Amino acid sequence: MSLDAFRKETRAWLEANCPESMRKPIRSEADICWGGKNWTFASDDQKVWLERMAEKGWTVPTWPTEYGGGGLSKDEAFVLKEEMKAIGARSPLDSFGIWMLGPALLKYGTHDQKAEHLPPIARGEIRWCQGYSEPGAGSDLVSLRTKGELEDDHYIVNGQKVWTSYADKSDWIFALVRTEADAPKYNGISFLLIDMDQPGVSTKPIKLISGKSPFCETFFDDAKALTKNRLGEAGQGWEIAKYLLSHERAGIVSEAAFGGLNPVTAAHQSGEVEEDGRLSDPILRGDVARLTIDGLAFDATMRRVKEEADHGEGVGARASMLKYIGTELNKRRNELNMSALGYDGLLWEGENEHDGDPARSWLRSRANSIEGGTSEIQLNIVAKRVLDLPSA
Amino acid sequence: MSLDAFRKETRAWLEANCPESMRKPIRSEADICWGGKNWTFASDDQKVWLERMAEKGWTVPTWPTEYGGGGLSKDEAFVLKEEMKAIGARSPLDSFGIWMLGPALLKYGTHDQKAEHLPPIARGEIRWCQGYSEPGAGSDLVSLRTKGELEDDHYIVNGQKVWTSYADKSDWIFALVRTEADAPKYNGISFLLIDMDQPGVSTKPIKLISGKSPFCETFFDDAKALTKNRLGEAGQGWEIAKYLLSHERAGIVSEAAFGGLNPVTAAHQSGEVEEDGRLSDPILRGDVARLTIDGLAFDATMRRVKEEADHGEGVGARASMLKYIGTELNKRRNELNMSALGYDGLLWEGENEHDGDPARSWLRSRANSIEGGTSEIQLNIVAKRVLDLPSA
Amino acid sequence: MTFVLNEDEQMLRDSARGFLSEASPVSALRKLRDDKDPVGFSSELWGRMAEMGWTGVLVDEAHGGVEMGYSAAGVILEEIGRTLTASPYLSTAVMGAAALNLAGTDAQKQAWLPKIAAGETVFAFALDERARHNPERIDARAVKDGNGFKLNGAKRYVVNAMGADVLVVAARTEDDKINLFLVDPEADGVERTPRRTVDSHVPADIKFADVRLTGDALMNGAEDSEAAYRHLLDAGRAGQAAELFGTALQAFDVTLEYIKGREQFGVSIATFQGLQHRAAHLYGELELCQSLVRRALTTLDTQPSQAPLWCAAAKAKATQVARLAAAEGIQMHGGVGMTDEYDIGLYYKRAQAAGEYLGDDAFGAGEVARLSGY
Amino acid sequence: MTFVLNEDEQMLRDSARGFLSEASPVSALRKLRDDKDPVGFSSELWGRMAEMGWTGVLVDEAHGGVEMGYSAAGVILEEIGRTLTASPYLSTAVMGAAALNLAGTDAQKQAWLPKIAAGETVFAFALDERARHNPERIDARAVKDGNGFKLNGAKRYVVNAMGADVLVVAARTEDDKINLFLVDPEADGVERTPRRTVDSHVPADIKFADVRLTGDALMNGAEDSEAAYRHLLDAGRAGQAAELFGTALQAFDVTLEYIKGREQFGVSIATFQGLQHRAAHLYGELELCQSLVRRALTTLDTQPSQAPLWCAAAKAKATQVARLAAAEGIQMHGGVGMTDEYDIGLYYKRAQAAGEYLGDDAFGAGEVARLSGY
Repeated sequence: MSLDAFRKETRAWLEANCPESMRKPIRSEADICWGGKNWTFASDDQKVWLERMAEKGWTVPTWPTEYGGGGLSKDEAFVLKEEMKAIGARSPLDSFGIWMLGPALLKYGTHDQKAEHLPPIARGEIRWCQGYSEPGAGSDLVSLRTKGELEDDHYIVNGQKVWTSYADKSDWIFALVRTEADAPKYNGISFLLIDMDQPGVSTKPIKLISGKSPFCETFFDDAKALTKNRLGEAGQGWEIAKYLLSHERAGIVSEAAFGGLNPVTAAHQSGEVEEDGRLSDPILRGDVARLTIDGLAFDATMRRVKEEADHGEGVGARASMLKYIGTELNKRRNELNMSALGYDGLLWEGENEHDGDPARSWLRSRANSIEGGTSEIQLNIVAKRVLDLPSA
Repeated sequence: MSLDAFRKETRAWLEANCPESMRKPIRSEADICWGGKNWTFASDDQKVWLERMAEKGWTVPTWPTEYGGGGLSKDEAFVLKEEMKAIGARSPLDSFGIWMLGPALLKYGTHDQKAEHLPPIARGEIRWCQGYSEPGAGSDLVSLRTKGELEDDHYIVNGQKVWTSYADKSDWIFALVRTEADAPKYNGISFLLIDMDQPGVSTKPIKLISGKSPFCETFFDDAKALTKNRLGEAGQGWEIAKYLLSHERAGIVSEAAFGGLNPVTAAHQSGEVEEDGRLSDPILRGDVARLTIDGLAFDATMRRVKEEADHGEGVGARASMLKYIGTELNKRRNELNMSALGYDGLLWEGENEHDGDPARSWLRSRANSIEGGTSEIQLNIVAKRVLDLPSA
Repeated sequence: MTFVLNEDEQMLRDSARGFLSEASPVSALRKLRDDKDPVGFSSELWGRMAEMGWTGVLVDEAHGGVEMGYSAAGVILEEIGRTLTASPYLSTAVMGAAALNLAGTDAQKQAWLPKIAAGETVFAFALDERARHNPERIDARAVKDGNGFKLNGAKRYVVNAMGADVLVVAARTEDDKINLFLVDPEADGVERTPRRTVDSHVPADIKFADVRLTGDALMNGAEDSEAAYRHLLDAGRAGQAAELFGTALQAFDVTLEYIKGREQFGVSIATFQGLQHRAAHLYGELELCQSLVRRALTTLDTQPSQAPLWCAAAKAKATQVARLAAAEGIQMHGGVGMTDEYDIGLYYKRAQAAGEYLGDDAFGAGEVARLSGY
Repeated sequence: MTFVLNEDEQMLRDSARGFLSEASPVSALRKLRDDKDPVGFSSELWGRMAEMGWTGVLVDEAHGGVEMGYSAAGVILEEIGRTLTASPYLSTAVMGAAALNLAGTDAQKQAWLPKIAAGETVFAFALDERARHNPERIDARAVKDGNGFKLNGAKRYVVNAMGADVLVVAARTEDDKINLFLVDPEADGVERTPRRTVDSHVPADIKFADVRLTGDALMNGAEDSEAAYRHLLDAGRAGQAAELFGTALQAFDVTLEYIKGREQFGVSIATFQGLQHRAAHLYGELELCQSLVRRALTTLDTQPSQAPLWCAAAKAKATQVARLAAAEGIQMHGGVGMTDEYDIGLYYKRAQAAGEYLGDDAFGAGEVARLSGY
């Protein structure tokens, strides 16, 4: 079918099937559908919208139909995206299963593994979380200590993971586990899919400086993981993890770069502008102007990289450059937001639900340059892989 | 004698002996007296002033009298400085012999070496230059290749030095030479005093991006250096050099920190100010204001360190911190001078003698963070010696 | 001495460091926060500070103080900044005493200085009316009303207001000049709205609606009331800068400790040159900050006419350095630096709030330019 | 396409890079400098640029050009920046053509566009009157005088003036509006004073004293002469930014080459993490710069109404990045970077001069704020 025909058809179908309330902009976290066994839908429309889209496989448009996907080509998927955007249709389903485990399963999974795990992700029946980092390990996945001992058809897993987002709400976790005790560091790690619905797995939320957070600690105490749920070969976990990290990076950047409060709006909110709209503090104005320039530059760079990709030029290690710039820029933007808000920005708790949001966003932004590989690690990658500078 | 009595006496003597013209501010390089065999005095007063001060040993007030010094205490020397400042008396003699070789000779020299070399320095009869760096070695004195072979009572020296200031105008050079071929890197270097008035020594000026410079390349081609002119033990050169580098650092900092054009004066010169004196460009104004703050801070820090030293708190490795801050600050000041001067600052050659001075000063300032140990090296020293961070 | 502490000041610093690390470590601030303390500071600690004689450093002996000067006050504030101690020290012992010394009548001094020295009262300053500090934009008005005044206006970010016995209010009189008034927070027409801020302090917004003041509420002991008002702000900036410097120093020390112990890829991250250079640079910034803070404090003591430039510069630099030190601290801590469990985040929050008070680095830079005539 | 070069542009870049590296390597600039060339650029090279067809990229085919647009002009300027080529390309092929396209009468286009396309003329722009670029502060006046005008004024930093056949002068007419005039540099009352600048170029200061102009000297082909004047400045900024980006890129490449080869204490300095992080950061800055430059150029081609913001941003960023890249280059070279023998210093000098022209980073930031309504 031609793209135009596909577009017409898609437009008609969306028009007919996307509930009105699902065409309204996301107002809060609650409006996002994460799915999972314990998911309670925010509304019937949210439920209906998920079911209809899942039926067409359009929760994961490019996945093969046999695994619950839409089997669309890259171009068709782009058209679908455009048409959804056109009517402001919300994403029917978001999850780490879609963003991260899915791609890994498609690349490294066996047919049986795909058949078992992909469809529930596509239908939003199983919610996944990621278990990489460990206390004291940070970005250094090599020194992981969580270990799995092989016992006939399964591994006995013991250890602790940290920074596992939404672990307390998830059904399964994909985790890096050291299974080959005597193998060299990088080759001793396996990528295991672990059912969290068992006594050996427990979670504990982490409180951040910005307040409540989706992050948890996750504990494995003689937890069971069937060998058939090991993705890839034993010891291939490091390779799979690296493949996934790049996906994660992209996510953080787009989150960091776009939307949200900016210092000029902030100054208008706090009344720190003159009649003619000029920022009252001339020196702050200069700082904001330089931020604007870098913001325009970063925005243009994201578009350029995309355009180049469309022309077959891979992003590669430049993703690290984008991650570094985008996150540092977001921190700077939040700092200047706070300066433009002045005393208003310092408010932490007040009468209104959204009191303290700017401060929380400002504090949360500090994590951007740590999560998904610190800025220092990104700079190392750029130096070595892009600039080809020698290692010490 | 009490300090007050000394002050009275000194004031009277200066009043009686400092020629009028020697009380005028230094207008140019030519007004500075460097001395040496080939020195031609800018004026009779310059000659008289040097002779009278040398006679009292006040060209080097704190050196022992037996070596041509004034034998003054630290406090007396300070009084002399104050009294000279009070009448605007110029320094009668400046030289690397006074600033650098002198201190080294006093610390490491034998009586005979002091007796032979210090008095001519004090009287301005012999001009010295420094020979440390070599092409491709930079701050890395360990990989020096200039070598000296022992032959009965002297060394035969072969090799090349670079960045030897005023070598083309100097009579003697104090140089680091590798004399112990088979000793470990740091221990193979000796500190030799070499008479440049011999066929084996030649010099060639270096042209800098800022134009003419006092720097030269100096070549040793079977040059002779008597063993009695080796300062310290064979192989002790590295230790002596380190001792001297700290002196050099102090010099560069004070040069970098004080005096010279500042962006506000520059803006007035180029007419980039409003009627009320405000800088015309509000954003440049902000950059200048932040420079002013750091300038005040650095100035205060130099005074604080001095005050602490007067209270017996050593400067130590913090000299590296001062060198780093002072030189980076001076570069920033020169950059903002250029911005404030705008097109005027770009002038390189014109009718007037001083055309292009701001640009030359701006370009010259780039060397501040390279000479006397690069900023990177200073940061390494601070990290290790002040912050006690471990080496890789 | 301009920069080096004299013996009394050194003893004061040692005892302050010892006392605060024991009486109000960072956990004390956490407790105030978690208990949602209505006032935001501990009166019990305030009393003990008085027992240590800290509250009288800017009060002359005639009024029961020890009159050690701003330099000594800065020593105490630096230690307060190190431990993130929440207290009315700056607003009462420093700004309160300064306001009375600068603009108080003999009667007002008699009434309040001894109480300040004894730690028996808490002052809070109702100055700013806009979101960012701006000492010229004062619309609050005190109009003659019989022998007294009628006060109207709205003030922002009045530090320690919920625990205050006295509010010092900046308002314009009929001649349009800015004057300071002593106001009872319990008086009719005074409405305080507490604001829990990111640093777990509890400043308040305050509305003054037809508040009746007796004639002696006006602080008219100064020849030039506006000059006194500005000098008070200089004193406040120097004091806040000293506290910020302490906060910056401690954030730096804590971070150095952490990276020295932290390993990655099998090696101590403290060996990475990238981190070493940033730490060394930060050390230099702290040295610059210290010099400006000391200079501002001693200038207040010895050449008050020179204070405006140095106090503005010190506040600007301390704001920038404290925020940088804490931000770098979080980054160098990595993930754990983002958790509430570690203290570094609390330093970052405090640096933001204290940095904003009486003007941040941008405001200070503007002042420095203005005072330098450009 | 907004960012990716089309095939023609790619071919153009490859041929430009090949040609310039052979016909005008950095040594060519050194020769002009050491010969104290009175004009500051090589007419012979200018002729060869015309043969390559570069001079007609902004001239339509009707007037003998190839009309490839600003995007293509930027490709050439980037290579000019890489080799520090001194030429009248920006002032003639870009700004000259732009001025005629925007404000020229048919007769003026007829007269000059073909000459520009053929490389038979050199344009120079007499715009600024103050030390820093300021497009509003124009005091030069052209008053009616019979059928013509009488021009008076003093201009600064007129690039390529000593080799120019035509001066385009910005002056106010009786209605106080800024207009552009075509002036013969040899005319009576025109006094050019050459200024050898730090980048070894030879701009001039020019005095216009009662210079008589015929009526057709006025460029009044535009509906709004001031809009045309401002759009011309946007085009100039984008072009200068493209050249600066090339200068920055080459300074960076040369420096990377150098540190990879340089050893200290027995190890390649390129292995030091301190340098690696700065180099990686600089790479990011260059990527940002490239995106803005490309965006500014293609915006001039496709959405001219959006050009002011993007051109101001591109010029500001290119100025900041080129200066940073060259400064870091000198520092990373160490001592030899300070010697005239190495090229990196020439890049630093050019970055300063080209950065100043038509507004530096501070000016550009101010424009961005103004155009963004704050």
